[in-house]
Amino acid sequence: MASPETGRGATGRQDGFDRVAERLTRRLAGRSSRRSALARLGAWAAAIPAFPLLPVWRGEARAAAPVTPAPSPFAAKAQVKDDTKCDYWRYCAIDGNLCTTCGGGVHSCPPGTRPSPTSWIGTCFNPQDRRSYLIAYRDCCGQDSCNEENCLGTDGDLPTYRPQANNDIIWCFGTGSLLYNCSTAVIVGTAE
Amino acid sequence: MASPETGRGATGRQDGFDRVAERLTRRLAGRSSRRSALARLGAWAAAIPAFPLLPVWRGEARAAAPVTPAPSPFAAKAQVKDDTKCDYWRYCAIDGNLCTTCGGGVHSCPPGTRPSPTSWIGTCFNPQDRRSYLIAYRDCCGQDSCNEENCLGTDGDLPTYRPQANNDIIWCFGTGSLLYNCSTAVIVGTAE
Amino acid sequence: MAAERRRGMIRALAAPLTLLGALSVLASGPAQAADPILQTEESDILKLQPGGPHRILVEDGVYRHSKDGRVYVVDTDSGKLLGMVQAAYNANVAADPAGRTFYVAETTWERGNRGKRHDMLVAYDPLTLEPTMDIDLPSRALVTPKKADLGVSADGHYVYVYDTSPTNSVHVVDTAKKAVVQTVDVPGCALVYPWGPSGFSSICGDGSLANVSLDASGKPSVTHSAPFFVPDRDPVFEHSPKIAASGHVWFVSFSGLVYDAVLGTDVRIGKPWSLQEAAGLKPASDARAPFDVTWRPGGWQLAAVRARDSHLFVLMHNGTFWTHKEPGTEVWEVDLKTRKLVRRIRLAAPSTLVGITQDAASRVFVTDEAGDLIVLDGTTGKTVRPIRKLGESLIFTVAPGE
Amino acid sequence: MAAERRRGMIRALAAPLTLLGALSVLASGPAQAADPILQTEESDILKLQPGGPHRILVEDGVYRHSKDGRVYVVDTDSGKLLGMVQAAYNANVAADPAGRTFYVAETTWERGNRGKRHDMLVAYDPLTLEPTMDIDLPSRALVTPKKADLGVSADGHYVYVYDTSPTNSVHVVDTAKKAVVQTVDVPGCALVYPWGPSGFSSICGDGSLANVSLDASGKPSVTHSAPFFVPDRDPVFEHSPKIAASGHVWFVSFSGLVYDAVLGTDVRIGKPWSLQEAAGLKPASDARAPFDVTWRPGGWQLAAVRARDSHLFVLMHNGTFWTHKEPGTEVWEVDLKTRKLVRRIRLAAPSTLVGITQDAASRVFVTDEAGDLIVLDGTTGKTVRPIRKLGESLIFTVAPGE
Repeated sequence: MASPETGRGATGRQDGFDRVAERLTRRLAGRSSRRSALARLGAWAAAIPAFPLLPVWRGEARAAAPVTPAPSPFAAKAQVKDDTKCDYWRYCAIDGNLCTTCGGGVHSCPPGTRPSPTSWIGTCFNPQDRRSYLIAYRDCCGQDSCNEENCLGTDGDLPTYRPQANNDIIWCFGTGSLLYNCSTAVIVGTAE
Repeated sequence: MASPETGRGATGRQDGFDRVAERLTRRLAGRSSRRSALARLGAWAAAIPAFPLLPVWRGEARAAAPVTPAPSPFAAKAQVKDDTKCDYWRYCAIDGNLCTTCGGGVHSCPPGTRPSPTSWIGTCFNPQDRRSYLIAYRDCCGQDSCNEENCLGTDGDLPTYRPQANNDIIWCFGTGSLLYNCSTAVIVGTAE
Repeated sequence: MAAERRRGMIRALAAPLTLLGALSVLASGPAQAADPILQTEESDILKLQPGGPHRILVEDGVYRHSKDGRVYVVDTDSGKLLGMVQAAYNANVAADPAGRTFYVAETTWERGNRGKRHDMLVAYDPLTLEPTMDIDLPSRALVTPKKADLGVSADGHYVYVYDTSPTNSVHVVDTAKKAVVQTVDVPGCALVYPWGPSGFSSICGDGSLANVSLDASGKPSVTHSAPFFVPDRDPVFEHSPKIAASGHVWFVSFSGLVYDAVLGTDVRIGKPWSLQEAAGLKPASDARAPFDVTWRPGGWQLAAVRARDSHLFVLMHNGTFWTHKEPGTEVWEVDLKTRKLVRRIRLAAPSTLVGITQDAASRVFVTDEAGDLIVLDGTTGKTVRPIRKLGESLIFTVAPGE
Repeated sequence: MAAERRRGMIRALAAPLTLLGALSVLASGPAQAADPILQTEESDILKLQPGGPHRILVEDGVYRHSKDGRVYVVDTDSGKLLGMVQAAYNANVAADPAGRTFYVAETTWERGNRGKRHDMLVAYDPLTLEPTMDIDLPSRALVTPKKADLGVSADGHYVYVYDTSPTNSVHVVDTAKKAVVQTVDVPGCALVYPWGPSGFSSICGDGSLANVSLDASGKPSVTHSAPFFVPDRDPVFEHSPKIAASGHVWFVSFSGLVYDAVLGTDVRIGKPWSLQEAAGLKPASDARAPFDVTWRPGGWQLAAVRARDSHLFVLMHNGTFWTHKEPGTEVWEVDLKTRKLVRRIRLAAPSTLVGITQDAASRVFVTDEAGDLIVLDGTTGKTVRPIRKLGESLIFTVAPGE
């Protein structure tokens, strides 16, 4: 039996992600009136906020004011101008069709589909303000795969035993049929 | 109102086809014990024999002994050696996946599928013995489209208001689900 | 596009800031005290604004995976996909003439390839793409989709669904009652060409038409025309173009003859004339001389009519008889009144489909093997824009008011 | 292949003459009086003969149209498709270890994209490809298919179906009773790695294993290992290769560490060693230094083990950390006992999949973006045959006795 490393929470970007995810979870537990509904989706699904909980206000953002180097290979090449392309900064951990090419928007579902109340979370670096943000990849569900621009970002993508960071799961729980149409990339907070 | 030509049965290959189809229908009407079942498939479906009714025996064939020129553009280019290719002589009016490439044979369905008891009928010219044969294109049904070798032959293909000669119809009536997997090309008689 | 509230838990932003907008604030200097930067966002669902004449429906049969057929809503001006709805297994789509809704007839089995079969007629709100009706039909014809397998009456009250199982018939759906109110047997005949508020014709195997008229209670009466063509020799295309409002159909035969028909209880059919003659060529041979190579019509949705100037757009290719499904290498624009060729439009790639919009700045649509939709100028024939890889098997288009 | 009588109305020919056989009689001179020429034929359904070690199952997820996923039965010696069965919507396939049947777990909605959901487990006769069991499951995990979402016990008695809705659990199907006999909750853990006749392990989010043992009545008891890896820093691949019979799994981490594990109630996990070191390179960095470019494992079914000589075949590519889904440009063959590289096999095109057969003349399988399945010689690494366009999204292979 190997002696496992147990350094969670010590260093590194992923650990930073974990801390924020835990914070989100606590807030959800404390605030949400939808707990009972989410509880039905299972323990790990409940770890993901169903809608934004962390408005980032100017004051708070300025207080942090970090200017950091790009933390990942994806971030080092990302652009901020065209959200219909795979290298758009928010898509660092996306897997699937961009809703921006399917009749939706970067945080909007195409007509005739529904956003999943649950999602996986990525941590993406914006090369323009040089901050990292928590991005919820909310799938739009109820129609078949739209098959326009298809992207696979794997920054911080973990296996399904860490579902909140996995982009293979059909994130359509609670939307009626779980047919996958496209994915949005919604800013839900900063990752600092 | 145009004065229609009413020359059915007069000349030409299609008229020959029609005569044979009518003969088949009469035989079916006179012989088949499956009439009531077929009647449920509608008047035109009943015009198609559910299984071979016209064994071609050597004596009968030799009696006709025609040596004719290829009657159609397809026939003029057809080959007799490889039944996994679109230009194989029997495929003059086929539309779809060749069962010979899907785990079946030229008159055999792949395992897990079922042959349709009904079919559309083409008249194909065999360039080796220079005879024309009636070919029943029996679809194999119950699995999704196999998508190996896909062919479209349109010799004698008529619109759906002449269903017995139409290759667009899903010929899977009476097979359980009508999901189309592939098409066979079964010799059911001579066209002389 | 306007965001719309659909679910209690999803609130649309009252004035959503775009990311680039927010970033430009950031880039232009120190942010103002009250400005949020990269504001967190909420998920919403887009609702379409009413579309112009160039917003069309495109049926993708997805031949290799036809369970997953779909109908795309496309803005052919911007080239953007606006949304899609399911169109499962040799489905069909038809629009209400006034554009208030569109209908998809589709088929599933409960366990995919087994279990109970469902034949369905679904009505969609064209702005939300949400179903407003979702009913089961007794059955429907399963055939590679052709427009004339599904029709809508001129006033939008009836939807006609062609069926072949067990017998040839047409199910009449009352869209107000959201129910099948009548099934009309059309023995020996096929397809649905609607005329007026309560009539349709079907083509019969002997080259005649059956004309069905529904009375106020939906009860049908049928008349038959005399045969006007010889199906074995020179059949007319199922995708012959029509103007639903007037019941005017131009039946195009495999050889290239045009039969000008005004449908009704007492159908009027003109003497046929040759597309090739309209272009200064000899009329083409029919099945009696199949080897003759000349320009011939062919494809799937092979012809479209622009009502305002009675121009026919028809896909043509060079070939023998029995090449009626071969894609067109040219679109011929023909004046149906003068019966003269207006223009031959050479296509960059062969197309099985030609569609058209009815407006003054009309657009012509063609496709190719890659699943592109190519938008041409309806006046000049020049390419306006290609919409690359819109789908896989683009079968036909439905334009407003066609 | 033998023809088999399936339906009363379809009679197999007792001694079917092939067309070419009949034609050669015709061509060789006047036919004999009793010989039929181009005999009329009857339709039949082929039944497979029992297959050899090179007959495999290939799951095609058809990512663009995943309702229409399917499992192909392929003879990799002839390169022929022998048949296919439906595998709808992120389906999974697993074989009985003795080859008596194979199982497909799949999902449909009654109206395609709406209506009642069905999660199903279907057992197929591997020779007729007809279902021998077709039951509804309470639910199943919907995720791009991974082998470890479905497992079969070593004796074939139990099938384990991983589920995530509403909670993480495993449904235990008794294949004799054709019913779900138990649902085992595995909170915080995922996937199914079977061991023995009645046990399986799942990987937990903290880097430990949950080990589930079923007693004679199907009642579960669970043990937990200590965490042995740090998921945020260097997670192990879900498609880590295993030998079902022995419960032996080689967990491969994103960075390229191998954890040799023998599953059971008291799981034994070896000290990790580096694939890169086995090849004479430095060990690769983990998430703490993501920019380091080196050879790394990646893909989907990215590794396979040949039990008879304990050789690992693993897809490798040159890249940074967080490229764990990038297709491999090479297959590295590594001896798991000596922990030394045996061979680097350069691929003609990058592959997301590597599979292997267990026989003496073993075959290695890779794929490419076109949906080809490429058959390599398991001894030399040379290409034996490409099977062009077998499908579209070849996800994984299932070989006899793996």
